[in-house]
Amino acid sequence: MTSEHIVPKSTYYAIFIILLVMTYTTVQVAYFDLGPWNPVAALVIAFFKASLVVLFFMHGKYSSKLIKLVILGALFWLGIMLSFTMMDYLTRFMG
Amino acid sequence: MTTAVLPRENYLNTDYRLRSWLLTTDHKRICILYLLTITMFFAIGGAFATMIRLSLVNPAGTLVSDETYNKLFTMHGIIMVFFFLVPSIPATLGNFLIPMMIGAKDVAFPKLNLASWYIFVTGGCFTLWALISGGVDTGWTFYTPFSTLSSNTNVSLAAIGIFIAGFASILTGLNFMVTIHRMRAPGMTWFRMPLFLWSMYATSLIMVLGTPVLAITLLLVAAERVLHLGIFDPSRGGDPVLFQHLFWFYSHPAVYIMIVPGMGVTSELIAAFSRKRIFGYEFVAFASLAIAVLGFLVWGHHLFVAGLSIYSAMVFSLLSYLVAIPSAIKVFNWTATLYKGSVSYATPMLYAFGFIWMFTIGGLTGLFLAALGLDVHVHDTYFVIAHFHYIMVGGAIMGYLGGLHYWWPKMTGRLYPEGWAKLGALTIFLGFNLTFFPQFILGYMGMPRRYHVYPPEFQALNVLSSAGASVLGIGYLIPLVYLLWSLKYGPIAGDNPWGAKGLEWTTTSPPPTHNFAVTPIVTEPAYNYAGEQEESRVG
Amino acid sequence: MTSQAAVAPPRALQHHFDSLEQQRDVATLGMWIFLVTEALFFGGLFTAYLVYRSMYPHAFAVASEHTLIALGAANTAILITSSLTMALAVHAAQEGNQKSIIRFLVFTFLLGTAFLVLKGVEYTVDMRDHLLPGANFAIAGANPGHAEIFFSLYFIMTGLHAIHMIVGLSLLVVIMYMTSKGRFSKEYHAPVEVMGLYWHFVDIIWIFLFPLLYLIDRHK
Amino acid sequence: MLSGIQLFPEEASTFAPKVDALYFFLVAVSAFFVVLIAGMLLFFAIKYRRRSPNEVGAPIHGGLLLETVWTVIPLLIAMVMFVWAADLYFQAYKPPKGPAINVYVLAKQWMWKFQHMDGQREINELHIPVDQRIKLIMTSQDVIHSFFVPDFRVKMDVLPGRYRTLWFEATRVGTYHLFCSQYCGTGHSRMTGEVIVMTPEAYAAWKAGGVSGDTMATAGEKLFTNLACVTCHNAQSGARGPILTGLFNQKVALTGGHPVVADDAYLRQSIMNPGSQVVAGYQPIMPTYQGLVNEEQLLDLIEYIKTLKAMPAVPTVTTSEPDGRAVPKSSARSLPVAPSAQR
Repeated sequence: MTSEHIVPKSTYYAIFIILLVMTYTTVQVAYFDLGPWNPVAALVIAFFKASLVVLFFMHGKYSSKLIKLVILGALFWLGIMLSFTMMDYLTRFMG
Repeated sequence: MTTAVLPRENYLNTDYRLRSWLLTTDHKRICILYLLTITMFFAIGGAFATMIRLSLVNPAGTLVSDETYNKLFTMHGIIMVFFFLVPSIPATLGNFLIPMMIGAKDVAFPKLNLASWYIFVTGGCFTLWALISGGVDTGWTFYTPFSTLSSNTNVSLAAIGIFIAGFASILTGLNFMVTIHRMRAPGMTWFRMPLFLWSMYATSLIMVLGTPVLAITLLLVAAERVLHLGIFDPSRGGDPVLFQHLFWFYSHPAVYIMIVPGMGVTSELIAAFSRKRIFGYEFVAFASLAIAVLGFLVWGHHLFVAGLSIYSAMVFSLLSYLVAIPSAIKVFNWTATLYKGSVSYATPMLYAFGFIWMFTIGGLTGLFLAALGLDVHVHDTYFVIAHFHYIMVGGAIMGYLGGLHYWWPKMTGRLYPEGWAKLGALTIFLGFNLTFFPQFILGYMGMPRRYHVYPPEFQALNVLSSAGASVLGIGYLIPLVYLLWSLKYGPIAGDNPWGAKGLEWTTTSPPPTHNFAVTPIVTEPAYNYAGEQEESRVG
Repeated sequence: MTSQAAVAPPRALQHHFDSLEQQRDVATLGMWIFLVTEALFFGGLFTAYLVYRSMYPHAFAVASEHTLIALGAANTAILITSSLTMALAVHAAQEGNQKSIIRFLVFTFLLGTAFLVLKGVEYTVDMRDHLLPGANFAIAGANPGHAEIFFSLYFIMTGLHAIHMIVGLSLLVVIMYMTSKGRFSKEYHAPVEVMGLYWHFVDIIWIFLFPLLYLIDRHK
Repeated sequence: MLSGIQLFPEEASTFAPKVDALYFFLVAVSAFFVVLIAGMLLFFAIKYRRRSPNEVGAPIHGGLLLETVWTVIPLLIAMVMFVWAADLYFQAYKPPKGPAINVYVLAKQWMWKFQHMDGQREINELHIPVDQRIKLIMTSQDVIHSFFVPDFRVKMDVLPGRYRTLWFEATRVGTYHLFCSQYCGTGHSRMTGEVIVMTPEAYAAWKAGGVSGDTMATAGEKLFTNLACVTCHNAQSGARGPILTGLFNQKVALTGGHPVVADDAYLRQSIMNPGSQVVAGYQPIMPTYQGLVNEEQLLDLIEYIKTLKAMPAVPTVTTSEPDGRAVPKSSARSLPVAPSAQR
């Protein structure tokens, strides 16, 4: 069992600033025409923000291997649901 | 402690007031609460099945109206799947045994465990309310747009009932996972755990990962009916097939929620009644996990004729064949365990044999349905009905009854009459095969499922099936009677009537509230009947 | 557990655990697994969203422009700030600073309430603009059916998120009460931590909802 | 016939013997494994039965070789099944190119409506010639149904808002069951019909006697005129709607979207929900025809647009023929020409 890890307050403030900046960025990016890259940029930023929250605010970075496995499991199963469903829709009108 | 008295204090007699039962956090008492509840649901679901089989004796369907028939099979499906099969082994035997098998005092979240039961009962009440106030006629699958735009029965109410009961399932799974991870007694390593625990872990994984998706899907159906939001509405460009994707993302793995616990029980029974370590322990353990994971990749085989892209169908078919492999591994390992064993023919073992028979037939006919070109013909026919009843009724209920008989002395402290029990097991086995085997033929002949009236050439097989059902019905009554009888008149069982291994047999029967007088320390692997010293060899 | 027999067990320790360490570990793991189920719960909606957005990109883009980006962005900032105050509350709990816990929990509560108020304002405007799917739905420049699907998803996703916020706020009240009763210490503060995990998760959902619902093709 | 119990349906299409061959293979494999496992269980259970109360089993843990054998062999057999079955599926679900008799199928609670190219309309009965490729273009008016003819071993779900194509070639003259196999409500089990496979001569005779009105294309053409589609969809320069000549199966560029192929579903969607896919260069001004044309009339319109290949885009207005011929038994309703017919 892991002993508790106390994250310094400064880390929380730093993460907070980055999150606000990323929010501003994602709104700004949406007003530029990047063609097909618009949704990609939006999702990359969202994913980055979510990772920061998980790793620092939720102490994911300092948690046991088991909890890391749980997080990866969630991503894996979400991935299955999204990709296997889309596999149908993206190939429906082929050939 | 093998004298003919029950232990002075056990979990059953600590307190007799109703309050002490309704507010209990003891996992063993919660097991009993579930046992009573699901037995009631089984009786209701069984009554519907009886009506269905009675109606199908006559091809013109004169016994009930079309509407009534449709409600009968819908409520039969909903009650049996969500309120009997899904909770059956996990919520009863799982609840009772997981803490005992790992040497813990209770599950990780005892209050949550009780809350799960209340949630389950609340969900059940909603569903029963839907049933009493007019019924539901969508089939247990709730396919859109019929469920959202066409049916004028209590669909939302039933969907909400299942939504609520789903949370009981999620929380139970969560509880079990945390318990197995964090509450094991000293020395109880993963590879010393009985295989029942591996199967319960795999089951919990499916409950936790799959059920939320069912919940949101049913919520969307209810939202579409009540709030007129349109997610699946074809007239707005919605795709009804999306519902089927989301529904089967849960409901295919849900089949494994029903059968994997049965496999776990069978592993215990085979080991205990041949007094031998399960052949290829690690393979059987990992097969459970493999089924849990692969089970999530095959839902598309329910959509082969539904409008799935043919390329997608190909991938799903391939993966469906892969999930058959761990199941095959288990069957072969169980069979090989008997080799040079000390095989007893006690009632639970008969159920284990029955399970293997049913599961083998159910599993092999699954190959027919995974076969794309063949599924085109047999999809949505009685072939499918027969197949999943072999798995879910033949398999899961054989496992459930086998487990119930095996651990009955532990749960109640008393033995049941062996002769009657054997007769019951045999009756159920014969009745079941007589009911459902003819349905394979009916299905290949082309009789579609959910048919109230049907062409007369299918009558002979339907009559045969209904005759089998009456045998099966009597078969289910036999254990009900003698198990109740045994509560008062059964001989005192003693701590370990089977001479079985496992921590649950080291404590008294019935066990005390905290299971063990002293927290056990585990020094040997499961099923160490031969009394071997632990060695490093694996596989 | 033999060590526990010697010393009297702490008040917060439940009977079936051997140590507070184990109890805390169990609570955290339980919450993480619960959050996985929550992720899959929303995952079903994200799947539906992805399917329809790939089918009707044009209608989704047009419909998305009708959402109120200023309110959405403001709410994003509010939620992120509330996540910070929640993290600080957990930090205070780890240090055993009761007053700080309460202070940061109150901040979190106020920010959460502000989010819901803004969301309520937004819903009112949406309904005034005939964006609620149903008989009164009206939109220009896109297939109304497809836009209705977008707004069905919009209302269900944000609505369920709002329900999670309400649950979170209620739990905050409970935790504040427990803190005021002096239940937590440097050694035992698992409920605060678990509360934090839940709150951050609700924040993460919004982090994805914001770009998916408000920010499709704003440049047009 | 085994004392009243039939074990297999008739093989009445080119597809049926292929499915049956696969079926027999699977039955044989299954029977082998059932006998193997049940036999071993029985044999071990008897041979190693408990002979004294305290007896225990031998300390056997497992064997890697055996595990490998019973993993790999089932896997190989499964792969054979997979490939064989996938091949069959592609044959059934990918309609072959080449000539075929097209029949439109409209499913609704709880009946099957068939529309032949030459104008024959039938309910719950489908007349087709033997040994000819039949293509069914199917859609549903309400919920999901499924077109299932056991003797042909074909089945396909029929979806609202989508056109799906199923094909088969009957090989035996006779009358065969048609079932709806996807649960569709109260009358689900009564949503049955017959497929009547006829000799070419009988089919020709049936066709000659069975015309109740116009061919589908003609009916569509009339609708096209009556609905005044031609006001916008004409060949004049500056016309408000795109030209429909030669449109079918061509790629169309859309405003703000990827190009799509103008298939049945596209045409249907364009009539019912014109705003959803506006052709590049045109304004989204077309009103919806939802409620003005029913699903059957839609099929007529689509069929008419399909015929606009070599013909002029502006249809010549023909005087409508008197609908005086006797209505044949199987076609319960003839289609009203005026768009006033509502669902």
